[in-house]
Amino acid sequence: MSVRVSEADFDVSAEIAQLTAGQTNIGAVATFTGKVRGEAHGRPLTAMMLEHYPGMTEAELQRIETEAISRFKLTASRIVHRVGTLQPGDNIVLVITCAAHRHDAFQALEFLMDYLKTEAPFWKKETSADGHGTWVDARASDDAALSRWRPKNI
Amino acid sequence: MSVRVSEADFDVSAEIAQLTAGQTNIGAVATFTGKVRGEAHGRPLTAMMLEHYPGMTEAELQRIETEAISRFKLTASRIVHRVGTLQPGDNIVLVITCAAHRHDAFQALEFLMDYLKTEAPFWKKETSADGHGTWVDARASDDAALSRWRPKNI
Amino acid sequence: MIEVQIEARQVTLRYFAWLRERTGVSEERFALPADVVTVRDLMTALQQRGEGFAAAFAQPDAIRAALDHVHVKSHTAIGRAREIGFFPPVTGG
Amino acid sequence: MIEVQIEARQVTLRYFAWLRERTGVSEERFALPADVVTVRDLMTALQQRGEGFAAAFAQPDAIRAALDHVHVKSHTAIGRAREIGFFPPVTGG
Repeated sequence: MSVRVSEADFDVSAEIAQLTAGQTNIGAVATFTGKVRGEAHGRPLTAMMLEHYPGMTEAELQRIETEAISRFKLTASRIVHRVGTLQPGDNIVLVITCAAHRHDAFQALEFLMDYLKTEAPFWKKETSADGHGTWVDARASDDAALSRWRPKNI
Repeated sequence: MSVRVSEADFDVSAEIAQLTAGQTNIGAVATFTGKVRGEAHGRPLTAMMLEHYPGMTEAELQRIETEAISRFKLTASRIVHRVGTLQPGDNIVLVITCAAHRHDAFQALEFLMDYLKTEAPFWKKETSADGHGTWVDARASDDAALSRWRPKNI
Repeated sequence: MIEVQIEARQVTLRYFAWLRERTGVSEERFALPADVVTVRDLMTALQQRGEGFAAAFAQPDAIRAALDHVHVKSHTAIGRAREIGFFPPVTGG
Repeated sequence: MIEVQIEARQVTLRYFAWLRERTGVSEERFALPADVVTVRDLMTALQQRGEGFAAAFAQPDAIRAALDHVHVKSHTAIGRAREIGFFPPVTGG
């Protein structure tokens, strides 16, 4: 179980290999890679800057990962999130979940992404072709996605 | 969009790179890797043999992938399934889904795995430490997983 | 002349996993008997082909079939299919 | 003596994304006014620190806060927290 904030890119195969090396109780490995798209709200995007809250970011990611481990039968997991200036096509985030069975791996993967999107302190600023920078607005759909993991209202 | 049946192993990063090269409309890449576990039903497992139905396998995988593309907003997808003799820890299957947004990638990934598990003509034979070979039984839980993608009974 | 052609129609049969092991056959050409209409009829006919086939087809409900690479139910008519595959429920992935 | 200590308590304030840009500050030491109890009280006090801070904190409902790296609601009492972070709703992942 580990989290990492980094300017450097990641390699999905290498990260999986680290998590699964020598393990023979892992039957399911699920990954999610988030990438910078080439347009935002119909405008071409030339760069994306990712800012975070050093100290709090690592604490939040650890907390989210610990919560996932308590809810799902995970053998291993990893969160890697990049910061700094990225280009369209670049990787932003990697989440990996390893479990004996696929259902736990899938559920934990979606849980981790839903929490990461709404609670980990990262902020994106998009630069369009004319050099104009815009802070990305939070999406209501991300808050909605999170609500499914919470106890139902009585 | 592609499917492949192969005795050779696969590399997750290389397969993702092929699917995403030059694309800037992909914001989400989800993968599932199925692996051979070191025990089955409480007994240590020394090898797993995977048999398939050449011709029908490729046709079924194509059909399943086409169905996923019709249901979800996918930019690209890939299914790779190994056959032959595998050891604990070896990769069995890889499914990759690429989409603009993560929800489509996750839904399509689970859909593809649920259909692959119940409709693609592969059969596993497990060899235990004493050399005894056992054909794996189909799991009722896999049939149950499939039912969620079907229209509800009226 | 037409009846003779129907009686003699040759199909390819393929067997997988424990069906292949029990029959001792992976693939064969087979002359469809005239009274065989459905996949289930064919399973019943194959049961009569000796010990291996009797063991393989002893529990027809545990067997799945495909006509020309498409999954079918056992009550499906074989029709003009050229290849019939028999196998246990699938266990890949 | 105790009252003097409360009035003078120094905390670290941190600002992110457009809050950092509008205030022109990423991190500072700040003496908590004695009448500031909750995070929202602090936002109101910070609004009075000139044009940049007024613009940054003009819509307090659009701002999130953390006490010592833990997300809190704006009605939360600051208590003994040593670091208060202000930022927009997060947009990572």
